[in-house]
Amino acid sequence: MTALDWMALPFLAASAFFFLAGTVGLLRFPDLFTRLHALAKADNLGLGLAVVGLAIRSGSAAVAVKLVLTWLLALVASSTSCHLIARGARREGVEPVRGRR
Amino acid sequence: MTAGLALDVLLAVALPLVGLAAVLRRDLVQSVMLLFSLGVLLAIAWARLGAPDIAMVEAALGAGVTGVLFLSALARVGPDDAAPRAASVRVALAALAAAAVAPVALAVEALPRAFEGLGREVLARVPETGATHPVTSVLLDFRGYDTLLEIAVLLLAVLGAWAARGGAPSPRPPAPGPILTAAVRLLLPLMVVVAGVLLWVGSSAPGGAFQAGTVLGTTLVLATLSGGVALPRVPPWVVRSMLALGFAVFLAVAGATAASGRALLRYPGAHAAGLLLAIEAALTISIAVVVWALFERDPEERRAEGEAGGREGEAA
Amino acid sequence: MTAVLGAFALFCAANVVAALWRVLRGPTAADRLLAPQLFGTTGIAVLLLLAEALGAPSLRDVAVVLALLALVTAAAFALRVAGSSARGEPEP
Amino acid sequence: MTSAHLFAFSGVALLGAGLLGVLAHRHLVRRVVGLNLAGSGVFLVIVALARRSDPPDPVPHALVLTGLVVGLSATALALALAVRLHRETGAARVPEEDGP
Repeated sequence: MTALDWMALPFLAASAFFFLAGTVGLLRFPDLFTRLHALAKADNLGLGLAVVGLAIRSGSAAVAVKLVLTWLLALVASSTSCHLIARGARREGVEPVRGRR
Repeated sequence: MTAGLALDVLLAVALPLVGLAAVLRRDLVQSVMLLFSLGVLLAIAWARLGAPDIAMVEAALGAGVTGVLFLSALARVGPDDAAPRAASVRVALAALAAAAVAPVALAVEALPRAFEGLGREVLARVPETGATHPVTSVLLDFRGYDTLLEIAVLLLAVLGAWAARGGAPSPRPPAPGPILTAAVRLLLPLMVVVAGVLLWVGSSAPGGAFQAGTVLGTTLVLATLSGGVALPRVPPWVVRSMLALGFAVFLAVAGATAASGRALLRYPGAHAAGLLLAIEAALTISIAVVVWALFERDPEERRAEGEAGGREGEAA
Repeated sequence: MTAVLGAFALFCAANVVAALWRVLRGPTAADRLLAPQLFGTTGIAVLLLLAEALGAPSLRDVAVVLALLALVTAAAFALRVAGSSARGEPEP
Repeated sequence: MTSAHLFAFSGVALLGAGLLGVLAHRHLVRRVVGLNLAGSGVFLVIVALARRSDPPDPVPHALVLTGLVVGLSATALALALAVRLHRETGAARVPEEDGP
């Protein structure tokens, strides 16, 4: 374990936490729209933190730039996908839950 | 590396279970989603198996276009309303499937745990080809005739799909909406750049015509789905020429090498790298248009209908 | 550190497999598409971690491809499946 | 058990699941799903067995690379035929199977 590894570790651990949170949200939240919310936010944050951790560890600017670009692409794609899924679901007549269940 | 082995076990167990679920679920949309999930898992499995070339194509097809093809077909065909078969019949069919694959499992079991294969021979002779990446050498040189015929198969499949779709009423897709349009406008040039990079590095690293072609083809499918955003309009004959380009260039090189007294597709050493790149570039364009054409209708027919919104094209 | 990266990759892959439950549960077709979307994001993380752990930089290219093309299934779902059944398109 | 053999057996099981799909369903799209799975299973067996050497044997990789694209074209053609059959007969099932 080098110094860079130790610096990367907290980011990787935090990313694992957010991935877990996203999965729990996907499995436990009451309706489609809240589940989308869990995915689009928690998971992309998890990916971002993983990218930061790996970029630190790589110690190479070129690799770091590539990793960050990958994350930005994933952000654009996944936010658009989530929008499309929500829109498609509304057209199908899926309604969000209201109030407590 | 125990975590790696645990990951292998997880994937190896999950893959057939996901496949079984895709087969057994009643709802077809669900089956297709499971198939798509399987594509992502397979991409990780290819990565674990040291096959990044295959992982790239899987990421574009298995986790992309395949699902699109199924969803498009489902929108036209409708759900499976057949009554489920009797439990005894299902058990018998499962036993039949198990009996059919049991000999394969036994054959795999009988194979030695370590086997050199052709890896050493390939690596020894890679310098004779125009590429330094072994998979590219195998694909375009050692087994070039095989690849040549496979491109012909792709063309035949496109002709078949176009013929089967002939005379179908055009679906009127709903408007893609501003967000998808904007995202596609943003991503499209990047995808073309990525495909170009994959093509360029293909001679020395994982990448090449099949990877670049499938990425570009998926890009065309995405652009067509979003109502033809950022796609140039080109006449049908251009589309057809691009479909045939890869096969034509490959065949011409094969003919030229045969005519110059060499073995079929044995490239002259001095020009090997250039010839390979030319073939790969032509193949990339053709594979991209093939992937798009497998999903779309014959553009000639669209034009004959005088359809106002008919757009087709190629961004490369 | 390779072992640690491998463990993180394993953890992310376990998340992917757990999310399959949502594909089976539904209840709506859109719900079933959610898990594959999660697969996209988490799958990218797995590939990036593996690229580092296995010392295989080309896996980063695979991750880029996955990131770029994850959109296509959602687009097909939203524009073909959801759209067609909502408008009650008659079977030809 | 090596990872290579683990994935090879996984591929065999996937092949079995795909065959079951082809055998068990009348709906043509479901059969194409089964064919697709069976194809993936076969590819997995081939590439897993190539992993038995280090570095992996590139020849099977090249085979599967083309195989994936050809598999996509087969899937597309089969689906186009199923849709056409549905258009002609109103059902995406093989007609003979609907006999008495």
